[in-house]
Amino acid sequence: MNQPAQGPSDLLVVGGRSFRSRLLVGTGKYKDFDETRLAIEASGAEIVTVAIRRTNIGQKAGEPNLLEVIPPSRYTILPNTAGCYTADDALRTCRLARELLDDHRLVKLEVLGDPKTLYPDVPATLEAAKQLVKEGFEVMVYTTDDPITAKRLEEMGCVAVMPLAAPIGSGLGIQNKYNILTIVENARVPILVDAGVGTASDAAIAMELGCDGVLMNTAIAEAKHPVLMASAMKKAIEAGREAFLAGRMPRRRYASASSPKEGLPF
Amino acid sequence: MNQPAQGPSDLLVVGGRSFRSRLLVGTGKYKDFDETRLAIEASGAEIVTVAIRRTNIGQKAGEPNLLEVIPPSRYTILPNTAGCYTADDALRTCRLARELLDDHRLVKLEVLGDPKTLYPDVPATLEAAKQLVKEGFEVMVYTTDDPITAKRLEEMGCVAVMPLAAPIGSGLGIQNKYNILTIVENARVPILVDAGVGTASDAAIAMELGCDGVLMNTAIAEAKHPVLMASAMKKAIEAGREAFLAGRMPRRRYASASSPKEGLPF
Amino acid sequence: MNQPAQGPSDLLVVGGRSFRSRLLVGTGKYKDFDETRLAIEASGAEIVTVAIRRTNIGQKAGEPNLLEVIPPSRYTILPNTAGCYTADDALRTCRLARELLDDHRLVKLEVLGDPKTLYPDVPATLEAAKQLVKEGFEVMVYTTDDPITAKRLEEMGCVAVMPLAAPIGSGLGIQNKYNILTIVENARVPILVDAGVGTASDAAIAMELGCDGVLMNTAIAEAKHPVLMASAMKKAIEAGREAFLAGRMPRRRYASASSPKEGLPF
Amino acid sequence: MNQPAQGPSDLLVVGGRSFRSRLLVGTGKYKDFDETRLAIEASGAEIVTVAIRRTNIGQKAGEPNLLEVIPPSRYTILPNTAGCYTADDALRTCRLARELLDDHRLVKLEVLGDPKTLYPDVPATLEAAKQLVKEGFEVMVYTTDDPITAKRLEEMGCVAVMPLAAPIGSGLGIQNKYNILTIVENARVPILVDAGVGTASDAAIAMELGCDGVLMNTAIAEAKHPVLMASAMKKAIEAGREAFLAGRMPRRRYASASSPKEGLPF
Amino acid sequence: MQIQVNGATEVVPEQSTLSQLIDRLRLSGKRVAVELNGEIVPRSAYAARPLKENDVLEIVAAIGGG
Amino acid sequence: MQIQVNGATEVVPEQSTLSQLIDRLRLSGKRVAVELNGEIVPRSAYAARPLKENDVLEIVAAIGGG
Amino acid sequence: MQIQVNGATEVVPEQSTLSQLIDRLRLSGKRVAVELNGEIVPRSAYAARPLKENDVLEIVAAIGGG
Amino acid sequence: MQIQVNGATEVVPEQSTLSQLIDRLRLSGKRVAVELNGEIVPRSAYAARPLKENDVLEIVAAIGGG
Repeated sequence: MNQPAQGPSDLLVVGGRSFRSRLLVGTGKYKDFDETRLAIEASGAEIVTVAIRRTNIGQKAGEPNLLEVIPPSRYTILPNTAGCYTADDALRTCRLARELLDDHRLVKLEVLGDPKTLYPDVPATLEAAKQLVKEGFEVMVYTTDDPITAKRLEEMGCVAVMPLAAPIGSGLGIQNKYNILTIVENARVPILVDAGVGTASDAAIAMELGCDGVLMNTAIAEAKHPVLMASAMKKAIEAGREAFLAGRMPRRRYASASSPKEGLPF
Repeated sequence: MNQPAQGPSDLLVVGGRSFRSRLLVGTGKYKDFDETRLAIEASGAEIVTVAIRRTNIGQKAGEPNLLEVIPPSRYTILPNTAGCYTADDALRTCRLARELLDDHRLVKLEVLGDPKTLYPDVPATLEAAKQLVKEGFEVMVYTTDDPITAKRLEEMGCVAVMPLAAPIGSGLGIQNKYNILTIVENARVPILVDAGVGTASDAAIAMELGCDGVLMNTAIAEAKHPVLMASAMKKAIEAGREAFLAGRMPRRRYASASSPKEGLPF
Repeated sequence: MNQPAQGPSDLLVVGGRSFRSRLLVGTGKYKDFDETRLAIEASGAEIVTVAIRRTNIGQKAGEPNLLEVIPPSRYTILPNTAGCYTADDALRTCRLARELLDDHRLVKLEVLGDPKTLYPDVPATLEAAKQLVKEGFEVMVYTTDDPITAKRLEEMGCVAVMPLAAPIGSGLGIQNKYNILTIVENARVPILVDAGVGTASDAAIAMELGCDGVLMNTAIAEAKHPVLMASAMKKAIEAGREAFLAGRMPRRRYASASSPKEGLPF
Repeated sequence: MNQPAQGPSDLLVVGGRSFRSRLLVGTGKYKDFDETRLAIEASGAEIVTVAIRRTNIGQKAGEPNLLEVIPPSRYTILPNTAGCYTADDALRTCRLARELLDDHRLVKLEVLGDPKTLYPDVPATLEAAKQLVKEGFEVMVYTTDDPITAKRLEEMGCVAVMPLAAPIGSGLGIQNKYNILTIVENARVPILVDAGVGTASDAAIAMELGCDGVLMNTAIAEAKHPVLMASAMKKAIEAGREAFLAGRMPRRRYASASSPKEGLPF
Repeated sequence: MQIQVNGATEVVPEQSTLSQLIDRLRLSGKRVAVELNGEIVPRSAYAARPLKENDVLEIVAAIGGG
Repeated sequence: MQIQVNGATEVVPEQSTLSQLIDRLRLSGKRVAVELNGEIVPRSAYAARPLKENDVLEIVAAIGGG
Repeated sequence: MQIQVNGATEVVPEQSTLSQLIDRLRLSGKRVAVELNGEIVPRSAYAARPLKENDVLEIVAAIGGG
Repeated sequence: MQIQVNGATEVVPEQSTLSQLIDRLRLSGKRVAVELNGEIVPRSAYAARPLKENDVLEIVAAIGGG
């Protein structure tokens, strides 16, 4: 059987970089840094997203720092603009991140529309993306599942487009499979589902639709046992990817016997 | 973090036997014995189901035999009664299988109702199960997703109850999650989804519902690349099991930010 | 346009009788007889199901009686065997109902399997149906959505087969559309969805699948405004029936413009 | 029982106008004007949308005209900008329509993003909406199901916001119920589902979600029997509206008996 | 003498008939059905049907149910 | 002289007016709207509006669409 | 004499045994099970088991199925 | 003199530099980025950068988020 590329040779390429893992994870909502570290290790993620916030002044000298737990030497750090409701705030955040991480250019852009849905503000996202690309950033952009907007962001030069499956932190799973499928069909850059995944099968479904990867945080961090869920997600992403490459059986309205109908001894 | 049992310590126990793999596979519909062997190896399955049919008379001496490809020394062979439309035919098939496999008592009972749906004949299945248990067989029984029938089969002494997710070979996935969930809640023996799984996420969903395992054939054998799909299914079963043990996050109607709302530098 | 039969000429025929309404309703769970009467009038139902219970001894002479509110002169009364867990109890209840309603032979048979799901006990249902048909009853039978059992009940001589959509009183809607569709395709007697409908669209879906009618109680009686919901259900049943007869458009994966692409003034 | 407003008193108010019917229909894809007229009559629609195109030069004098079949004296004509891929084309079309219909200001704005999905171009739609409102048009605007965009269009002064349920002419039904629900919750202007409805139950579901109305064309025009489907849609819209006002029963995971558990005669 | 009616004990005069009991229970003219010691008694037979010590009666009616 | 009507070339007599064109095209009394060189011409102004060489006209009507 | 094997007629010498038939069919050493006139014959009993005119045999094996 | 650091008022000696402030705040060697009056100051420039009355500083770090 000639096998389709997978395993070592099946890489996720974002901007210039190649990755073996197609699971991207966040670092929020964990009990402590220990749980953060163990969960991320169990997830096998190579790209890890972090928020940029005011450092708290007057903290004890010894206090650990997230980037000591998730060292940039080992992980590709993906600073995000979570919490930004204007293009301008998102731009400032990305520039600070770039300085913080020694001219690091890979960022996750999100410009939010409201706090209830945490859906993106599409026009502001388009505006910010345009400026960031101009400033030489490699933009992975959070957006709605609108195929038109997704295509436009690709055309602007974003290195990856990340439509939402459902509201951030909702765990509702992929609400509109047709939209995700259409976005994937039209894309020339990686499409990653960002936000809304709740459990392992949701992640597998995203990959079966042909997505290049999935970014998640809450589904792991808010599981009863985050480290075990991280392992579940690692396997679900690989399972979904392999199923996509393997090419699923056709659906049938009626049954089809697995055993021969002939040769029964009666 | 205290972890729930999983990995080596999380075993599927059927009758007396323990198994590490929760994926059971069939041996039908493959291109050749080579593909059969490679797919089953990739699936990691320990329990493999086979049909019982008239041996063809006057075959060449050298012709290979399924049980050489799937040696009983390595796999737990699960003879099935596929193709039987009466309790009596199913009983005869089980008795022949028992002789064929040197007093092997573990069988997969299916008594079919019609060829269009390949749904079970429930009263005939109950009748056959009763007799087989009486004759000392360890019965893994294919049934509808009716919780009442499932419970009755358990009470009769079946060692595992295997409700269908959708028609055999349909690949439609789990049609009635509530029924499967109710069967699992009520059960004291392993519940395995048998039939109807189409792709990896379907298998993960079955495990997330709390099923103890999944039996499939067509979803692997009819994939474009059966060996790769077998690997996908192995991972999907493990992912779904781990997600079930890890305890998924609660679903939310609205969004919940993964990053702190405070400390923004503007 | 040659129209398919509908409206006055599109009748539901059960046993010998013809009905214009395809909505059958129960009489339980209402606030009072007034609400019962108004809701049933708003529903347009012609067949109304009632339970058989011990009359309470020593009630005041004036106390109204359900059959004065739902007069058999105006409605076809359908006594049911709700609450019966054995074939024998169901038979006794049907015989009492027959005497109570002056040799009335139309009954709704349900033999329950357990109080948690209120799913039928299939073997006991088959046994009771056989005996009732023998005694000259016209049996409308509550069953699971198993196509094999449904067909067997038809073959036994039941005048209507009534698969459940979801558990009685759950309001979850049709869980397994494929099963209902298969039952309808195979049937030569009316198929009515019994139990599980929660709102108007659920009833419409049942009719669009080709069902001949729907029986419901809780969805109307437990709505905030039962009389208005009864009217909604009446319209939903007619809408679903007409949509089924009208033949829905084909589903398309992509868009198809409703306006001409040519002749734009630019 | 105090009833919520419905029937005559439950009106759809768009801009200044009030309407009894909550079903809006298109005029495309019909076999002939006769079928168009009969279907629209059967639908009970009061608002009817039309396209603006070059009149064909040199047509026979007698040739009938759509507006003679759907007289503005009887129907509220809603000219649309179907086929426009730029804000400018949409503006020109609206201005022509205004002149054509004697200073008629109610228009359906759609600025399309691509011909494959016929999804809107969101930024261009926002731009065109802004200009049209400035010019005194009453804008009913076609958009994605993005709650942020929907709210922005309302804030700009559109008189109705019309999110898509699925691609125009696809008949796939409402793909993302959560988005529609969120749009409805946030809205102060009427929300109408525009595009994607395939059959009666889809329309009922839209209304049960709290939408103020539904606009459709293909679901009626491409049914095997358009006039009968139009009647089905009329009833489905009323059924869904009444069910929404009546307040559906709560969903239950398990069963709840409709008949008393006590008083059984055994 | 004592009889059972719908699970409760009733005391009725010797030699009373089923129709007398129905009267006593204010059920005459009501839509009820009667099972006497497991056998259904047709309405027409009430008058002629004597009651005996320890008879077990079930008297049922139609009530609201689904 | 030559003018463009709905994308096609039409030859019309010198000094003709828009209303004369509308007549010639058998569109008088029909519900149409006219855009002349990108400007909408109100129905009331047809008679007074002369046509010039190379005028570009769009004449539109309402047709079936959704 | 004539016997039935898996639905087909076979002619075998008088006095042959089941094990001889198994040899003739090249099934010795193969994993098969035998039903003779509806009764299962244990492998151990093949040698001692004579065949009679019109015996009906079913010889089955495990094959691919799900 | 007074300056603003992450929204709070800090009093620092005259003529102090950004690197002195970073030291005082025990942030030297930590992964932080500094925005001074809306402009980002490269790490390399801290030492050379004097602070003035009413300077507004934002000092940020990477924290857990998704």
